[in-house]
Amino acid sequence: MSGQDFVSLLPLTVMASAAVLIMLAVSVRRSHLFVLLITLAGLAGAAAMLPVAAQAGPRNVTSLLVIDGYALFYTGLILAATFGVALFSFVYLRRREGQQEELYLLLLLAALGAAVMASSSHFASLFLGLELVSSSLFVLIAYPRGRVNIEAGVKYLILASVSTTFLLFGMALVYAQTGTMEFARLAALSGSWDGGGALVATGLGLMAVGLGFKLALVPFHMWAPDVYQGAPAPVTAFVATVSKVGVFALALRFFGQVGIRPHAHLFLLFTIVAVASMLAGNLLALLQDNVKRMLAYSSIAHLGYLLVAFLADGPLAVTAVTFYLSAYLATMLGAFGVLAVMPLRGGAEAEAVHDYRGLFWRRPWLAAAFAVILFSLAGIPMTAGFIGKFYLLDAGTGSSLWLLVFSMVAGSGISIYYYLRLVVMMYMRPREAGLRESASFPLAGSLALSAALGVIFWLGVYPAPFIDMIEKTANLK
Amino acid sequence: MMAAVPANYGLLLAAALFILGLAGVLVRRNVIFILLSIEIMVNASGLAFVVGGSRWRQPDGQLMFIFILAMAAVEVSLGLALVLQLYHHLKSLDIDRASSMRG
Amino acid sequence: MGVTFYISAAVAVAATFAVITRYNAVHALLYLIVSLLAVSLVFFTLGAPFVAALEAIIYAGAIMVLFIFVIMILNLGPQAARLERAWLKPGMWLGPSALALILAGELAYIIVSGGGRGSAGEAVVGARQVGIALFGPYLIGVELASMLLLAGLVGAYHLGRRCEGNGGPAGSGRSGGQAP
Amino acid sequence: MILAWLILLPFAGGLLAWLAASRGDAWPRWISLIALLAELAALAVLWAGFARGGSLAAPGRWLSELDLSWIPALGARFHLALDGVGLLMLLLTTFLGIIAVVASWEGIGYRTGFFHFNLLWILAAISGVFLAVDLFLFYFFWELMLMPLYFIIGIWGHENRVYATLKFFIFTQASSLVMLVAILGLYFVHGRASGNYTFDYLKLLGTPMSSFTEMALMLGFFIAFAVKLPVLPLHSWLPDAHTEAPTAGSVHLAGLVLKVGAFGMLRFLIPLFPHAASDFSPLAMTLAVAGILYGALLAFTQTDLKRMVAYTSISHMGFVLLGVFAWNQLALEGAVIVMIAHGVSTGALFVIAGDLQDRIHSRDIDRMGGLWSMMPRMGGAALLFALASLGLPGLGNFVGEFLVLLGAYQASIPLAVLASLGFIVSTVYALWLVQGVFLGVNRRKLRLPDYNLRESAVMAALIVVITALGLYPQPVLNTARGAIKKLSGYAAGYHRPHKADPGAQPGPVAGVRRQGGGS
Repeated sequence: MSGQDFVSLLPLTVMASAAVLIMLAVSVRRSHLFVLLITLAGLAGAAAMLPVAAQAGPRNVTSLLVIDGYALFYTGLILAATFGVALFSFVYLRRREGQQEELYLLLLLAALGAAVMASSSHFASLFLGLELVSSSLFVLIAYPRGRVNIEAGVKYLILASVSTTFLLFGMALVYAQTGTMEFARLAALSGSWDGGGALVATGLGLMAVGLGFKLALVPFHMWAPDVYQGAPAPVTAFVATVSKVGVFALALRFFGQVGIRPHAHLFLLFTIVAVASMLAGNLLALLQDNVKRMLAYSSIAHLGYLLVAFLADGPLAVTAVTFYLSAYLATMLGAFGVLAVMPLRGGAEAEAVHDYRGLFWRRPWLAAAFAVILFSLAGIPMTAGFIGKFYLLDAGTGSSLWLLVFSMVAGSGISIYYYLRLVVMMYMRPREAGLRESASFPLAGSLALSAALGVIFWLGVYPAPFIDMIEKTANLK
Repeated sequence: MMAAVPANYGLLLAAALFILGLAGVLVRRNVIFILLSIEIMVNASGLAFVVGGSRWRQPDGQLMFIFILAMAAVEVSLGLALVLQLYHHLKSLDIDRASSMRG
Repeated sequence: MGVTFYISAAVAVAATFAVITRYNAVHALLYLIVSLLAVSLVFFTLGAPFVAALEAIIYAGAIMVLFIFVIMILNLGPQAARLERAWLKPGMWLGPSALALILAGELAYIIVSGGGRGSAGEAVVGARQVGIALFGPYLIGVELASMLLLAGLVGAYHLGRRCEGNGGPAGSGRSGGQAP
Repeated sequence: MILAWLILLPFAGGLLAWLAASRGDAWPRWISLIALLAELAALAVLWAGFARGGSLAAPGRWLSELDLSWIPALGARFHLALDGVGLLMLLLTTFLGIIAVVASWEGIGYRTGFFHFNLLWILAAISGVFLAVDLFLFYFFWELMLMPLYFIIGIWGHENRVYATLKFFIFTQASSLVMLVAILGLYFVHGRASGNYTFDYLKLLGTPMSSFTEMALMLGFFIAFAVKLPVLPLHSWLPDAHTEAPTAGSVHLAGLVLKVGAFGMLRFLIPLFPHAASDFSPLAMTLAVAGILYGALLAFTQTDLKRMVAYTSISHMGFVLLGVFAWNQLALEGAVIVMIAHGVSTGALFVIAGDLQDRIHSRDIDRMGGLWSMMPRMGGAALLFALASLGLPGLGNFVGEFLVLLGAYQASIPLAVLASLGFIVSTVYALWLVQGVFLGVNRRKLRLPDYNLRESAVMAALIVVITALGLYPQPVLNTARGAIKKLSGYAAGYHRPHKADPGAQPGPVAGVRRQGGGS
């Protein structure tokens, strides 16, 4: 490794150092605020290192990592989202007892894992990044250690571990057949899997299943609603955004290099998964009375939408996916941020739909923010979701994937119903005294929420500079 | 004690162990047994990597096994810690009873 | 000497089968250790002595000890085995094992028919080569593994702390109001 | 740049109104009123300028245009352009906006800031729809229009508002998503053929494509426009939404939102897909006539005042659809006049219905009766607009509907005859309305105040416009003429000779064919 390699790795190094620093700080004295500040400084520092790393140019750092514009862009997204999650966690934990500092350490490690996934060019780094995220999440999901949290943690542990073994076994089959674990060399061999094509394809299929589990695509989605409901709201935000963005960035790079189109049955598999996710996700979301479960199913559907562009050909696809993921990230983060700063209901999170009844009259700004977020999820203009959805449909029609395009249209038609139901709930006249108001609106929460709203509006009204940035930095060529 | 066997046979063994582990995960309700079955699957995947490395005479397969080992250690320690907590709350290890959420 | 491979493979499969069918957790665990040792032998025959040693020491040794530890804490004695027997009615095996058999058949077919024609275990890749690779091209992997272990450490510490009071710490209020 | 200000003014006014609400309920009202009066003044100045400069009559050129870069990666530009029809629609929009603000001066008891915010944002989005000539921008405004309207009906609406809003929103959303796919389809068809990927309307005109593609894309647009218009099988959201909306919402819905569908057909559907539209015209015109008769008949059977007016809307908008698909100079001019006249007259009827509801807290015609003696001013206004609605010569609706019938007669005689039956049915329901509400016996011994100064002023403004339109429509026709000529020019292929296909096509097509290149 040369000096330049170390420069390229700076963002990752800073994140890891911040985690270690927290451990040292905690061993001296426990202070919630101080640990939060270290976390935020670490994330901001890592973000500040992104341009430095970019100047070192796209390069392979050993065969495990490739630090190019794409990786750095996604690392930036991950850092920004983790920043928001950390702020929401502060608001959330301050109102609860127990030891809070470990959460930030694990958040940093999980974000590091997601960033490694976005930069990985080798099975080993893929696997280690993924495990870093999953292992941190086992604990984060069960963090307050209440009964529901623990149940969700155990469920996630079992299903995530099983899916990891699928991924591992698939990778092993591919490796045994091709003799390499580097994406680029696999792609180069793509044409010449003599006789063993079936084995490689099986391996790729198993890998797809493993990644599909992590993305909670139908039919590998059964963990999502329970985990979304059981995890504390800021962690749910992390599960819904950072971990999925990391996995999707990886999947886009890997399958983009190896190519899906040549493998007809893989393409078919992905198409079925996408259609099923869009339709089942939206239909099941209709039935939910719990906001977190509803958002879980809705995020399943959104990942299905993403597959539309994922399966589309051409340079448009990567831009479309990246744009949509950024929009989705800001929106979902905002949604769970609202849940995290909502007034408590008897010590528990306000997660039932009827908890939101009349919110508009009691907390107009919070309700307006949530309404904007729901509109963005539904894809109404002036929000990021609108441009994002347009982009995906653009990519889909451009590749004439009509089945996917019309499933997406049908799915988002259905989705409007349940998003709007929540908006309707919010501006109904309150029936009861309502939830206990917290004394003041927490500063950290409103900062993060306003930032998310700012991004939603910015990407919805004048996305040109952002698209420009994506096209300049995050292209895979 | 070298034995040049067809690489396929090694993979077959790995596949057999993997499937046995999968069956265990599907059938068992006790969380401890589920974790054991997952360990079987993890180990089978590691075996497949070693077979691959052996076929190509590379150290890479063994390296992956070492990483898998680290991951297994982490997973088992966290898993067992969660199991203890679950037992504390439920007084049972039945995974089906861990269902206070509507599915 | 291919015989060693076949014998260990047979032992591994048989022991693993025993693991998933036992009712007593300690018995199952012992069978799993046998299975792991058999796999360790397979590694050895495949020319991977270093990981063979790791398998025996870390997997069969250290990790399994964790299981024993927890089984002892939870005191999963004979009555737990009876409960297990009651849960595992023969009918429960039907669906999963049919699925597993189908999958196994498919995998076997693909591996046998489509798999590469190379052979394994023709050369020894020893500890020296593994070490050079580990701290050469895979250095970042080692660092990441250390981060992974850190996550495990901190996480296990957090989860493993004794629960203050009765019914757990912060979350105790939730579990009551939560369940619908 | 003036075009962007026409959109920005209500946008900014809405935001300001919301923010100012904390200072008192009067602030948002005055802010909205001033913003809209300023907008109207700007439009009037523009109109006078164009009229004096003579640019209204010249076809083939926009009156004013603005073209800014927006999202280059998508090929979307912030491209606005104004023609005569658009100018008329903007005038109507702003006028009805002012009416809505003044009419709901006292009716909105809570959250006035947010109410006016929504009110002005609807107007801004609708102005955007009338101005956009980039399909992406058009779609942007098209979708944007729904959200504030949804809030207006949902928050300040009547008893059954949740059901009505959901129905309204899902109908319009689902249909506009179909249009979105059609827009994207057109974008790619054009991009593949020319190598230039753009959403620009002018560049997309005359895109070569197979007749199947053209028909599919045209139907995608048609469904979205037809839901808004509404065309017969897609109309069922309208009575519910109208009935549950507060007065301002009903005025916006009837006066503006319905126009957007018709305007979309005029500006986009037929010029972009002339051949497919021509092939489709017999069916569209049949649907139009069915709508005219169906709406009128159902209006007659309603007992809910607002619901009744809503059904008359369906009937009137049938004339617009008929005029658009007949696509000749007379019919198009008629359609434009009907759009304006219907906006004014139906808007007025909804204001009256709202005023009645404020007074007696009911919309049930059976519970009214004999109100004339107490409220001669309201009764007089209601009579006038009922007469306008039935098509009395001398009032705006008559001019428009008559022109449409003349135009449609050139295209298809049987349909024109059937459509004129609508006149008869509408006479029945209009008189029934006046009879039921204002004449007869005041059985419930209601004692109600007549119109006060503010309400009288609203009615007076509406009456002046509808009468002027009926007696001297020439300025309006002049304004629209250049634009209509230009539109006819774009759709050069509309009246192409059909391939011989005997038997498959019913009578009306023969009419279309015979009419030839008449425009």
